Amino acid sequence: SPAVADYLLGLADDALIYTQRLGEWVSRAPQIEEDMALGNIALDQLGQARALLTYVGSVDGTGRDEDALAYLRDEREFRNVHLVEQERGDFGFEMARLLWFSSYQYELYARLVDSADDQVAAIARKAIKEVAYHRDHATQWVLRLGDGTQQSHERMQAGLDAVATYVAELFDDSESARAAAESGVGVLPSSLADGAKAYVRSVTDEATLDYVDSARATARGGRIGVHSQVMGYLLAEMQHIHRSHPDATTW
Amino acid sequence: SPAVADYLLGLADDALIYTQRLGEWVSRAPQIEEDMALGNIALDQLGQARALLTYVGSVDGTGRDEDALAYLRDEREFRNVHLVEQERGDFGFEMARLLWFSSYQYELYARLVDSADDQVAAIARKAIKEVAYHRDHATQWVLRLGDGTQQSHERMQAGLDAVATYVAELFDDSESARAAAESGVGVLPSSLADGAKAYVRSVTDEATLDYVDSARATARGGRIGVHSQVMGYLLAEMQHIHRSHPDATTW
Amino acid sequence: RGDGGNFDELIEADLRIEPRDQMPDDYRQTLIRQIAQHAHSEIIGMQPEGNWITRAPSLRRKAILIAKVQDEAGHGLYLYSAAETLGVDRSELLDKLHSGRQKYSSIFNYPTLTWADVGAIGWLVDGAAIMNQVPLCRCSFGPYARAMIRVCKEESFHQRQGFESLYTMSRGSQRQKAMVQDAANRWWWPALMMFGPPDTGEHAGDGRTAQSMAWGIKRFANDELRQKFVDMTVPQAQKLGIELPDPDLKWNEERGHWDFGAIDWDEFWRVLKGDGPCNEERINHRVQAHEDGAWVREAAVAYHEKQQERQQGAVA
Amino acid sequence: RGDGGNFDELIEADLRIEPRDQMPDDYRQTLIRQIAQHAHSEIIGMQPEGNWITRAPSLRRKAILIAKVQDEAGHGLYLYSAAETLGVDRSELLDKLHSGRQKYSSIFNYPTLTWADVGAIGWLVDGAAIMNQVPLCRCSFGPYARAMIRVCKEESFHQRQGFESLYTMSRGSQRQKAMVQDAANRWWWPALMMFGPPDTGEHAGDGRTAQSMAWGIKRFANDELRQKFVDMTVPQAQKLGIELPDPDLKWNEERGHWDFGAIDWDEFWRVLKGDGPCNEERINHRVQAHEDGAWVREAAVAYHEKQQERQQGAVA
Repeated sequence: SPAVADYLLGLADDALIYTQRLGEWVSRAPQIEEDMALGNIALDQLGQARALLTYVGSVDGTGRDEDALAYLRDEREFRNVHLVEQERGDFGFEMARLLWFSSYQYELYARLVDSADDQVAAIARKAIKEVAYHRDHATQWVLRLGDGTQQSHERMQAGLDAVATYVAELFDDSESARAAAESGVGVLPSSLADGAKAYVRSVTDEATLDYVDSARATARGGRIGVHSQVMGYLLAEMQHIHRSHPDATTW
Repeated sequence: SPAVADYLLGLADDALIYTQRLGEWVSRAPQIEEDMALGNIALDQLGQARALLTYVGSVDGTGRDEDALAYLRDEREFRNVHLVEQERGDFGFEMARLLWFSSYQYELYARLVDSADDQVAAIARKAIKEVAYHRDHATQWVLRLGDGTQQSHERMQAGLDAVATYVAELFDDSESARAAAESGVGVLPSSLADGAKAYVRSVTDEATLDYVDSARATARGGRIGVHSQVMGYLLAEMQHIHRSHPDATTW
Repeated sequence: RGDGGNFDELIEADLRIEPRDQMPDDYRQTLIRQIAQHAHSEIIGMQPEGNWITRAPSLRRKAILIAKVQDEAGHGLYLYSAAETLGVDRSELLDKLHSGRQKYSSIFNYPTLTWADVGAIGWLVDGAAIMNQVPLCRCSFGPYARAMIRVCKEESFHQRQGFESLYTMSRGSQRQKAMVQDAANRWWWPALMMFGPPDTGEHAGDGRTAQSMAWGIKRFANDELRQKFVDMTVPQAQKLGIELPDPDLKWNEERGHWDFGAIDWDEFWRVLKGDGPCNEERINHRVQAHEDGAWVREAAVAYHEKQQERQQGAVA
Repeated sequence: RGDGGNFDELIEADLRIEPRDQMPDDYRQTLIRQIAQHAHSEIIGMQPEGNWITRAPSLRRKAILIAKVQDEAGHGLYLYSAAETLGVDRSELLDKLHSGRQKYSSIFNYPTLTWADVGAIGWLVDGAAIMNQVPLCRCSFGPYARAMIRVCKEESFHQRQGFESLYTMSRGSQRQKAMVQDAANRWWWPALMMFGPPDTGEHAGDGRTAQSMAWGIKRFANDELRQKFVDMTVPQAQKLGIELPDPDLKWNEERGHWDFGAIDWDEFWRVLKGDGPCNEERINHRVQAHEDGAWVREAAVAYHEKQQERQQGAVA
């Protein structure tokens, strides 16, 4: 159904857009090992995005391939949450984002392995292993930064605080999500909140950091294509070369 | 001739690309008067760019209009100098860039009013008045910042130092420029150097700043489409919406 | 102060209060708050449209847009100057904006998601602003009234430009048309909220309206202006060939007005209290610019003082 | 040190020197410099290609590119580790890179102007690098030789991917083909310079070559490797249907090699000395990343120490 395709597009776009932000870290990380690790996470996310996009294109009736979906949609047609589109901040911000996002994705894929849709279940089986690593990676860094130096403690806390605005949207039940859950293909995002929040809290507790999952302003609208200001610039960068060659059939 | 068109395209692209960087200042200037002033300078530069692009499209035999030239060329086809494409820095950097660029443009248009090409002469007659104002505006700020506080003195000097890398390219005689000068349409950039440098030096002297017009590395290649890394991102942003609507015939 | 005319007599005669006139402190404070909020709105209002300067899809539209945003900066300046005649200064007002003690119009807490939003802001937001502001040209406080005359003239130019931009797109490609419709869908209700809460009923505001009316600051009730705006705008939407996102919108022959549906006042209050899509972004952007520029402003002051000392030295 | 084999005997027998073996200080210093420069080149080399990660024109190419740049980081790590066996540490070497006391390959001071440059780097730059590096797999210093075996395997994979990317474009649209030609025009000469100055004549280098050869660090002369590279690459260019930017390029039946034109060694020395198109950009980018990350590295150390104290506390 269109709603289910829209739901899956949300998962795909989360991964695709996060790949963009992670890709910006490559050659800019605090140490070379981390250039590799963030590159690796970006690759995993890109792999998930490609699998999901390809599947969406086959079920939404448009027959679009992964590149048509990634490069030829406009901002209003993207379905990702605001968290993943936010500009690259410092490493503390990135680890806060990764901790929340991977904790969310971990709960998500842990449930989607039982999806009524075999393709979705297969994608989830592969993704769950990757995401477990992402979550572990974020956890290790949040512990080190939270319980490292005074400065790192403060910056890690600032990262968690900055990310808090975007947490609620991860667990918001869009209309499409409800339809997808009803059909057994997807799961209700709200049902993932307890698990993800408990995990994040366990990490922030051990890291001597304050747990925070809400803020004065709450991001909303990503799942219906209402994005924050930075999204247009991200897409301009991502799509420019592809769109500049409308006559190119292959790369 | 193609060389003359290429020369004029260089002038047009300088103005167009600088408009992009100036446009980024709007709502980000140190005071509201300056939001207005930088917006005003951006508008003047855009006006020059449009007049020149339109003329280039009519003489280069392609019949492209200003938008085709601005939005549908690739990075390698842009002919602007590196100075104007550099990322927005602090206000000191911007005033250093504006001082050099307007001093160059002032000498340029002062000569082009006598161009053998009536259209070019007409564009220059309008532009020279605008550019005189830009140069004066930069001058006032360089004086205030150079002879203001200790901090502003240092930051203004840092701006002049940072810009020095890009100065030589302004006065470099490209093949196209030589052809344009020979035909009487254009002028040799190298012949503008003495005037522009003397002006800048008079300002830095009064502002108690060190005059500097060269650096360890010298920017080169803009006039043959070899740009610095930031240029691709600038164009992605500038062209994205236009390129996203290949079927739109008017805006 | 106090060497001017008598406040009550001037108000009674519908004459202008000028800065030299004595005036009740409440009147002064009400005006400062209102003019400052208005000025802040112009300044913050540069952001949603400024967001598109570098991406405008044609050079002609880029030029129009830069000029428009520049005008907004100009409006901010007139209005801060008008406020300064009441004995405050701009930096004080900006501090209050930055720290959240003074507000700006909530409309600017909505994002500009597509290029058509630039046109929609001109058409709907400037349209609503003019509707609010034209009566202010007759405001009892002279400097404000005079500033508004100039502002309204430029705003109405912007409004026509916005409409013209949408009109051009509405005759363009399918995707351009869809952009126009989408922009109207998103800006219509926030534009209606620009007239403020209803004058009566459970969502009504703080009741300052009556006093402002008595003082000749406000001339029409919120709901009255809102209705005028709807009546003006519906035919324009028809001309654009779009549908406004309100199933209850229909012509009421009896009233001689367009009926329209219920406004989501919960959203209004939520955004006003800080939880809108862009509240933090707007203030952070503004504060960042202000802080980044502090050294420049300080240098300008220091330079000015040095120059004065030098002149005095030369004279002495 | 010194409890291992005899250096001259090992070299004589073309056996590997291992870190525990005694070795002349010059040998050690030469290796440290060479391995460090090689490691730095991998790290700086992430930038010109990394520049295209966010803009890759297809998702498949984006994935290939991220993986490739990641491999470069990995190569940097193996090489720093190899250098560390000689008694220096990575942070010391990075400091020397950042302050300009150690170099990286000048090839990375050229900009990547179009997407085709990513392919051209794979084809030409990695191609030249492999030509230089394959002999290093037999280098007399064991850790370096072993690192190079792994590096070369991956580089040759990258080289094929680069060629394949260009080959795909060369069969694509006119503009794609033109991009390939343009990239080849710009990367051909800098790639030839990667083999270093000529072994003889006015442009010859500092004469360290003979010593490096005697020590089994270097196996072939620069000009010899350069010729091998040209001979290998010309047929590949033909397969791509492009023309290499050298009018003097022609097959010499007698020599059994391709003749090629004069290299602009002035440009080579200019770029090497800092006045290349991107020298400052590359170092600034690298230093920025390093400085931005200082607090993170410090935190990791502090955390590690705390953990150790806690463990000791628990044991005690």
